[in-house]
Amino acid sequence: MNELLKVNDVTVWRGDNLLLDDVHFALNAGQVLQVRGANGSGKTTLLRIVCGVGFADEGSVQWRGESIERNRHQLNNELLYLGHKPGIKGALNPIENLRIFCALSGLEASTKTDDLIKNALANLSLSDKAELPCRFLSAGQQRRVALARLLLQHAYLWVLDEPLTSLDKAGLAWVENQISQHVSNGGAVLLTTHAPLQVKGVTVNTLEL
Amino acid sequence: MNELLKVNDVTVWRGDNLLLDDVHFALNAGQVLQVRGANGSGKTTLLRIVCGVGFADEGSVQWRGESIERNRHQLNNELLYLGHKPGIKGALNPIENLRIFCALSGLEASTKTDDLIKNALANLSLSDKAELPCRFLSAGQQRRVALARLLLQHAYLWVLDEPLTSLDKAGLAWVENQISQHVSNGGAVLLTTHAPLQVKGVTVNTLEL
Amino acid sequence: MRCIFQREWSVAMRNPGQWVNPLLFFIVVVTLFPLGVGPSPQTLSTIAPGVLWVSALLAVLLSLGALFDADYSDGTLEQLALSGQSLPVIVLAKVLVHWLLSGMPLLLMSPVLGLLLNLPSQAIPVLMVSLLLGTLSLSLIGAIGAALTVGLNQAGVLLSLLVLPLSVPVLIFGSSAVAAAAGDFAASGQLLALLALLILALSLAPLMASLALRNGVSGGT
Amino acid sequence: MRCIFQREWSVAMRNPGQWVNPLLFFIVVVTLFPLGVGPSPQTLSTIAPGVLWVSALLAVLLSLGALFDADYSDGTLEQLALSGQSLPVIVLAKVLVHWLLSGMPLLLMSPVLGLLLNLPSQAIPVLMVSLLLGTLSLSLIGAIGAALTVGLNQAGVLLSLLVLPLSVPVLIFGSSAVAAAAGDFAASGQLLALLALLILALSLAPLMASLALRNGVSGGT
Amino acid sequence: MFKWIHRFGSAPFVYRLAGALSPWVGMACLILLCAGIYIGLVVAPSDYEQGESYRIIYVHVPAAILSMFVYVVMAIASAIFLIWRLKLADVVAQASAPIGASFTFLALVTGSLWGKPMWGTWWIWDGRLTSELLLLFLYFGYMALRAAIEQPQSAARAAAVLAVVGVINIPIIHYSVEWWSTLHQPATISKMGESSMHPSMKRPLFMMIFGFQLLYAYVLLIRMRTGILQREARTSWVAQLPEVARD
Ligand code: HEM
Ligand SMILES: Nc1ncnc2c1ncn2[C@@H]1O[C@H](COP(=O)(O)OP(=O)(O)OP(=O)(O)O)[C@@H](O)[C@H]1O
Ligand SMILES: Nc1ncnc2c1ncn2[C@@H]1O[C@H](COP(=O)(O)OP(=O)(O)OP(=O)(O)O)[C@@H](O)[C@H]1O
Ligand SMILES: [Mg+2]
Ligand SMILES: [Mg+2]
Repeated sequence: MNELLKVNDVTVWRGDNLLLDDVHFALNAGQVLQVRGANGSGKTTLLRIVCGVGFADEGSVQWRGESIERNRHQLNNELLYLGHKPGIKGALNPIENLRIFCALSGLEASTKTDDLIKNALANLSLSDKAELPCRFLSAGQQRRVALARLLLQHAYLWVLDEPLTSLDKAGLAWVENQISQHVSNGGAVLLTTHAPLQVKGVTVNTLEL
Repeated sequence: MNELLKVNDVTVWRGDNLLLDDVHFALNAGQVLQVRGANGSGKTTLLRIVCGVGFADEGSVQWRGESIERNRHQLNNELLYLGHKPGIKGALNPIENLRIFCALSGLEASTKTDDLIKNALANLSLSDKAELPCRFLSAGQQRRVALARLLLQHAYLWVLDEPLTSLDKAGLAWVENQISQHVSNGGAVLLTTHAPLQVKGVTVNTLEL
Repeated sequence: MRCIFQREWSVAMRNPGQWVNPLLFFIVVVTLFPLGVGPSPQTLSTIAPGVLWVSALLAVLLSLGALFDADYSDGTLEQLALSGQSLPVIVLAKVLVHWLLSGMPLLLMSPVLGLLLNLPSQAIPVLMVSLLLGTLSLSLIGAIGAALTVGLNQAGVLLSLLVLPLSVPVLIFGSSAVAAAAGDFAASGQLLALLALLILALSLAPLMASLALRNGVSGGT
Repeated sequence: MRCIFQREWSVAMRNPGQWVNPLLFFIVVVTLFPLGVGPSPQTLSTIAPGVLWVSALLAVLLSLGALFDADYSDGTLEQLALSGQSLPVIVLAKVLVHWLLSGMPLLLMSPVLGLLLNLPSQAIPVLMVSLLLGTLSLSLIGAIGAALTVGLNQAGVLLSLLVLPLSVPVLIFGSSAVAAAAGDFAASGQLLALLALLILALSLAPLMASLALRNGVSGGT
Repeated sequence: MFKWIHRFGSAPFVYRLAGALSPWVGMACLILLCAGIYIGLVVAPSDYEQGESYRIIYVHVPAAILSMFVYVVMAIASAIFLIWRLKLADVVAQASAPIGASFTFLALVTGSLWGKPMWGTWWIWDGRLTSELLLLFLYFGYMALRAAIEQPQSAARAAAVLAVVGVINIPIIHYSVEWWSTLHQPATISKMGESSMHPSMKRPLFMMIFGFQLLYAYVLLIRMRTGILQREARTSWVAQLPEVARD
């Protein structure tokens, strides 16, 4: 069986409200799951719990059949999380920022890695900004630098929280294309977005909150 | 003549690149102008210059026929600017945040103002979060709090930089509706957005960067 | 003005850390000194005016770093600069709230710390008056520094560099007023000088700070 | 490890303020003291060890406030916590870089400042050795505090509060080593104690700090 | 009047003017300094109290005077820049800061070198010394602030505000510090306020002071030229300059 991620009866209270009520789903290799819901319905909360950077009041999350608390190291190695905050250093340029992500995911610093990074940036039409500190980039350009990780880190599970924020049309198409390739290579994607999403050749499952 | 805003030959250099090259346009009462362009094409830069919180290398901006440098006070009183950063204090709740904006735009603190604020929040389906510190709100809810200003401040010119970020469908429709009302009341709107925008009963002019 | 003041007050009350911390910092630094210098009561009472004043200065100035930073990073500062209200008035309101929450508690705590450092008791009233006048001036001076460094990373320490030379006169008059009182001399000259500095700061600082803020907002992206 | 170290190094080099500023802060505070205490060379040389050590402590600890803050607010910390790398190692690399850029320049500057405060020249080598051992320990201790307060506003001053009590032993051994040397006594006992504290801090701090960080990240929204 | 300011403030004009003036100023400076040093170190008699060590005065005093002079120039230029938005005034202020800081540093170093034989210590917390040290901090603060802000226009205005605030403070620092140290320790170093000096010692001193002033003018002119080029790099007149077109 190819079941990668399993979320069992996750329940979260916020104040006096039941935000997430017995949420459960499974995500297998080759699947895309879009979590949908109005503003404030708990999408971000759920995604953070899945990644292990948020607390649930009840319920559990399993990765490859094991609870993520005991299996954190393996999950971390196979996960790519892109949240509301992109994790990009304003003082560093795109290449330096991506070098860090490469290093964190175990890629040696080398000219080969640098070439990969440059290709990824070219792919996102950021070649001419590759040496500019990221704080000078526009909102959409910063988001693109963060998205370049999709090309560099080899993770099975992508958890993307509104990855399309501030992207223009070309950026949107790029993300859809990446998702479709990732899934056809056997990866899994868990995402939220308020924009209409069209991933070629894949049915996007949805989970309504 | 109803010409409110006039932008003359604004030129901005960034590094060695000519980011904005002789941009010029006029905006009259009752018009919507959408600035369009790919990521990094200079939309935010232009909008900030129009509001007087950015430097242009050359060119000038006029409000009601006078340069905004000499006419800053009047422009400030008639302008509502909503940028990438929403200007919402995480430590205060939505009511307190909006009270500040009301005060800044010259509305007396009173129970009448408070009623206006509560109505605005109800209009944005935030009634039950009215007393919750904003840092607990979701991304879209925070954006909604900022957008409530559209109902409270009486400004002729709205300058909105990607106001639809993180909003769900209902939020999007709300913004479109507000814009259409504002324009039919004789206001003017200058905005950017990468999402498709449909404003009822108004032709949206566009400026390509 | 009243409304801006209320706004600042309510934001500050949500952050009790803002007023507890400078006070605790003051207490901790004053207690560190005897530990660093050694406990001889003789030495302590000689250096007491200086130590109290230097610690008060550091406590006020360091807590000032955050005066505009939060407003800058969440976009409030842009909105303040674009509002119809006068920016110097807004700055003044912020400074007064800051002082009420950081300078005032120091003032109230200072007699206890003075006694801890063997300061003669006749110097206590002068200590308090000098701190009253001095910390207000320091808050105003600090506001200029905070406005100049708004939105820069590592603003905290750059701020100290900009502001400390400006605050030297306050320190000198303040500590020498206390030292004079401790030695049973009249301190009125120094206190008058502090008052003059305060008036100068009150008239210039809000203007300079608001110039710097307007500029800082435009520099951001 | 090497790679994390390089990353930190390159971030830091982009921000020269990060290493120049603690040094300037140290210099400025040391300058303020004579202004507060009065210029008598006699008094100054008595309190010189204490003043130098207290200022060094403040300079190191205050510049530590930003150790994780930038990483927290731009989301890097989440990514570090989610990476396959060991968090204590990452913390250690960050602390070492911080020390190289803030502790080390202090160390190199300290002889000049010692002379400014009339410290007898035979105490200078001890001053430097004690600062070497001590500022390293302080950086490690400060990292725990910075990790505990990550993501809180006004963390700077709260941090000092958490960290200052922990750093008191370092201050006491450090300043008394210098005082002993200035009085022509042997200072080896105190220096050994500093070494012991350093070893303790090296073995515990990275672990504690990384625990605190993991917790701080999950608390965010 | 306004036209005149405009013409005088136009970048190409000033660039060329500075280029034309700088060799002459440089020559005059070189001659004066050489003569001053020669007369001061060789011709002037040695002091009967201090022996030869007094000769450091020929570097120390001019450097100390210039350190304050340059700050005042910088502050006036900054005020002009803030009020009339004259970009050239900012060029002057920016170009002056490192020069002023160097003079201040030089005054401090020569002063403390002199202090060792005179007072038996490198440093003493005297009023004048302290205010000179604080002046150095003001210069550092100005340069650090300028370096910390990336947007050139924004950096220029922030630094100008600081320079103006700083100059109000200079007399305050000066008098408070003087008053403070004499309160505690009257007349520690009455030698500082030299009243009468033999003309044979005074003449080279004035030559050196004037020479230092010319040195400042010379370095300022050169730095202004680079400053103007950096700011105007994109304009057509710069592109047409022979010295730029070559590479
Ligand atoms: C680090 C140590 C010193 C510093 C920072 C310093 C600073 C200054 C400054 C700022 C001035 C200019 C005063 C003015 O024009 O208003 C000055 C002038 C002078 N200094 Fe020093 N000084 C130092 C040490 C000394 C020493 C050791 C001597 C000799 C005993 C000395 C002798 C003089 C003399 C003769 C003048 C000219 C006074 C005049 O204006 O007539 N200085 N110094
Ligand atoms: N202490 C609290 N008391 C009450 N409600 C809370 C509290 N903390 C958080 N909440 C609510 O929990 C929800 C968190 O939502 P979350 O950020 O997961 O939403 P989301 O689905 O990602 O929304 P968006 O589409 O806007 O990003 C919000 O509705 C928020 O108001
Ligand atoms: N110092 C610099 N050197 C070179 N380019 C710069 C510099 N500073 C800013 N830029 C460029 O200026 C542009 C600023 O764009 P701006 O933020 O106005 O874009 P935008 O149209 O709002 O984009 P988005 O749709 O992503 O929000 C970016 O392309 C950025 O890379
Ligand atoms: Mg969300
Ligand atoms: Mg933009």
